Amino acid sequence: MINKVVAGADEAISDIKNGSTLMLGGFGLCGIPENCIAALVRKGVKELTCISNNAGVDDFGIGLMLQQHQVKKMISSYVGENAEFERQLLSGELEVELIPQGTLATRCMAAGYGMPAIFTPAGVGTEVAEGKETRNFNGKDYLMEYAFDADFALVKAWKGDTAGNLIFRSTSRNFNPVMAMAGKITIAEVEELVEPGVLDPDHIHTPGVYVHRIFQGANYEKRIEQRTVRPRN
Amino acid sequence: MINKVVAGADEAISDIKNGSTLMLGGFGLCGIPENCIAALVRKGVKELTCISNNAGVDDFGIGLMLQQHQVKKMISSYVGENAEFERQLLSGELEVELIPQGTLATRCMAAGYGMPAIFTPAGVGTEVAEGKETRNFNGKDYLMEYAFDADFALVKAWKGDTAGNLIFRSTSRNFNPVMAMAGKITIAEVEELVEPGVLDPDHIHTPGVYVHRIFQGANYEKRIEQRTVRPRN
Amino acid sequence: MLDKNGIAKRIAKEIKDGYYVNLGIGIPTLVANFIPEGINVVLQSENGLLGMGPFPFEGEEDADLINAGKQTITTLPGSSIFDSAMSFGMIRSQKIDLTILGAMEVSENGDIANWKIPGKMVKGMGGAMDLVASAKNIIVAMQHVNKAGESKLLPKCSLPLTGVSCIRKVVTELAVLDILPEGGFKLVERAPGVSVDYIRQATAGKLFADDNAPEMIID
Amino acid sequence: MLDKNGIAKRIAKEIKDGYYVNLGIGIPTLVANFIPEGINVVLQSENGLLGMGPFPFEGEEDADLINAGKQTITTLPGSSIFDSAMSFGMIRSQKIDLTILGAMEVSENGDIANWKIPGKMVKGMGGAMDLVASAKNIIVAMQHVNKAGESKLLPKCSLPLTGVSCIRKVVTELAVLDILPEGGFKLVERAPGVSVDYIRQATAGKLFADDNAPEMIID
Repeated sequence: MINKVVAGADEAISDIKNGSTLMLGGFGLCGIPENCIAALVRKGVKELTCISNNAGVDDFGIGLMLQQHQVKKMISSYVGENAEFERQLLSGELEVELIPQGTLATRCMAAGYGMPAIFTPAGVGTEVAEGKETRNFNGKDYLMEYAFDADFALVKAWKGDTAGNLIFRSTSRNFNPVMAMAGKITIAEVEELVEPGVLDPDHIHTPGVYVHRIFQGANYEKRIEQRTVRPRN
Repeated sequence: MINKVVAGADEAISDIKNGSTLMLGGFGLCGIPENCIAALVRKGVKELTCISNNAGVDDFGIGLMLQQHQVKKMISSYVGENAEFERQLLSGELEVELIPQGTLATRCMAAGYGMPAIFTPAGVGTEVAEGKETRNFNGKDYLMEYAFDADFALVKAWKGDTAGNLIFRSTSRNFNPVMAMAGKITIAEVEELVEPGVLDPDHIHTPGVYVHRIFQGANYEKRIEQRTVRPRN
Repeated sequence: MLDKNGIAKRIAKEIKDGYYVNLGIGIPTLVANFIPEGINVVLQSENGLLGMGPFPFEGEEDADLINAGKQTITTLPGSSIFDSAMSFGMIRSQKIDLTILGAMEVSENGDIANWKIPGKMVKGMGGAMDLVASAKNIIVAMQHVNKAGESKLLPKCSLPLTGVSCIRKVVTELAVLDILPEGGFKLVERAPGVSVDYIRQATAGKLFADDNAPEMIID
Repeated sequence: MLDKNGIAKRIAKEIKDGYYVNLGIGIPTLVANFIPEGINVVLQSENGLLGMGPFPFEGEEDADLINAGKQTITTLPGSSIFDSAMSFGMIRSQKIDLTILGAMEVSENGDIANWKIPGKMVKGMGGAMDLVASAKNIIVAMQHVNKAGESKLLPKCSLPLTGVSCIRKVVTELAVLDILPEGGFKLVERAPGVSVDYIRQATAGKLFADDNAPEMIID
């Protein structure tokens, strides 16, 4: 097997430059690449374009990068819950492109599957359709949407092996596998890094061929955005 | 959970009619829906269009349906190893549409993902491209290929639960998950049928929403086409 | 006049045995509490889960297990997990039988606006545009009038659209209304104690209302 | 002049540490036997496996574990299994570093024909059209001349094409040849004991051959 292991987050992201386009996995704060984000904040790269379903909260996730004014543009489906984000957006400091969540996921998949464009009905007849090609198939209109072109994908998995194979846990899977397939360089941080052969080949969600660098992350905070519980009887 | 269990193969395929379009999972003889094929032979439905990567061998797999002259048209990527197939093809009894294997898989996926068409470079400049729309993206030509439209998908899984969730074993996965997503009615036969909760949600390859009927198959022969071995030392 | 729970209760009656259902944020989430006993329904959460269970017991929250509203939840026996591309794949290929979501405005031809108010901070459409463009059966849960007393059931939406000609049923605090294929709201049921005239005055879009429209039966 | 194993051996020298490689049926399959020690290579089988291992020991064959040639095989520590759509997805998105496959004809502009002979029973293209249309680095393993003694390295393919302008290197029993971007075969190495003149006569397409082209070193 081919060994994809790097020492840690700082090494993994060392060639991310000002102006790079990044994909960041996660839904809300669930399954986000915490260690990579911390390393990006340490490195201080700026002018980043971030493709991520959400933009974190003020003091966690991509919000940490926003605080340091590292993000030039966000491509997301939902960006609430973030006062600093709103301030930068209203001041014109930050550019935001809002796209439907399924379109976001499918444009990632398209990149990973070598498909230059896909068709989706999402957004037909709305301002999302402006400037896009609309095409009718079997009586229904679809928008043509292009595959993303990202320099780096930063994903977070539960377990991974040194060959880059990844397994995600529960709904922290979300955008991570499709972004892992889509990055020109894919960096995976995992809670537990194991030797090849430990993971069952049938259980692997992301084959190692898609992963260029892998490391075991540390100090996962895994913050919960909406703690909802029910009483015991 | 919603219970998808039917008594067996005969009940599962009872509404497949003369002239239906079927998808059949499997690669070669690996991962084919043996019980459903046997039931189709018993039922004697004819004029079938079969979308399947291969056409079985003379006395197994889809070959059994060919012997009974049940197949009007095969849509496949490779149809070797079948003398009766060749006879029917040359006599004009059987129609064959050969398409690239990746195109076959992706047209299934497109149906399952609600995408009416996809773009692939496979076949550009060849006779496969005849009559198809060619489109250039970023300097490279692609063919537009349409999602399949199949009345039924017949797939074989290793384990399944009564809610229709499926897990495949090793390379018998192949076309099964993408066809399971693509059928208007999807019928799954499994080696082991279990209660909901037995399968780990993270291990499920095909979520039950895609599966309309499930049953535990019997007497799996799992024939090997090319038995290749190495000596012990 | 119904409260939010009343609207959710009435919508729950539209859910049939064997349905896969996607519930939006707000009133639609409450619908889960009123699904009739003995009916087998699977809830999809578009962040990648089929078979959404109730909130966890206190102390059993799992940060890796949330719904599309980012709430901690649980799985059920028979649940499955998948990635976001497959999740919207099954939405687009109409494997989800019923979608229930909120709206700011609905028009008499079935257009919906629920994601953007010009001049206000826009948070995004999330998965709403995908859901309304693909679902075969969509019910909108909404207030009939806004806080200023203006109808939200209009001849034409004034806000930026989420989807076009996609809504077929609306349940409000006042009424259940079908949207007719040829256009127009058809009064199906009145909320308890609400008159047809009251509904007529609260509906700006074209309304087809029989004076004998029945009162809804909720419990 | 090389035998099949010789061709496979020579091709194996093109494989670099860290490569993901797809091997076609026939001579390409033999390449796996000659991958240099100490080089980490992962073999992809397009039916859905990364990390193809050797044939199983007798009695350990698993009907559920085959390669694209339908042969029983094994996995290795670090293998992964996936469906056919993902398999061709990774091929199309050029995650496979090197594809080695056979051919009936190759033209001087890099066209390849390897799936159909008009008038004969056509078995199908399998995954070949996907592979040649997508791979960034393709080596063809083939005989230089057919049984009738006619060159298979042509100005233009006579058989139906598998792919257009996609082949960059050909290894035959006689030679290693690059296909130049501007068209034409460039002789890179001669097989042991084979003269440049012999190669010239066996090559119908445009050949650029230095009389001092080196002999290949295989072992």
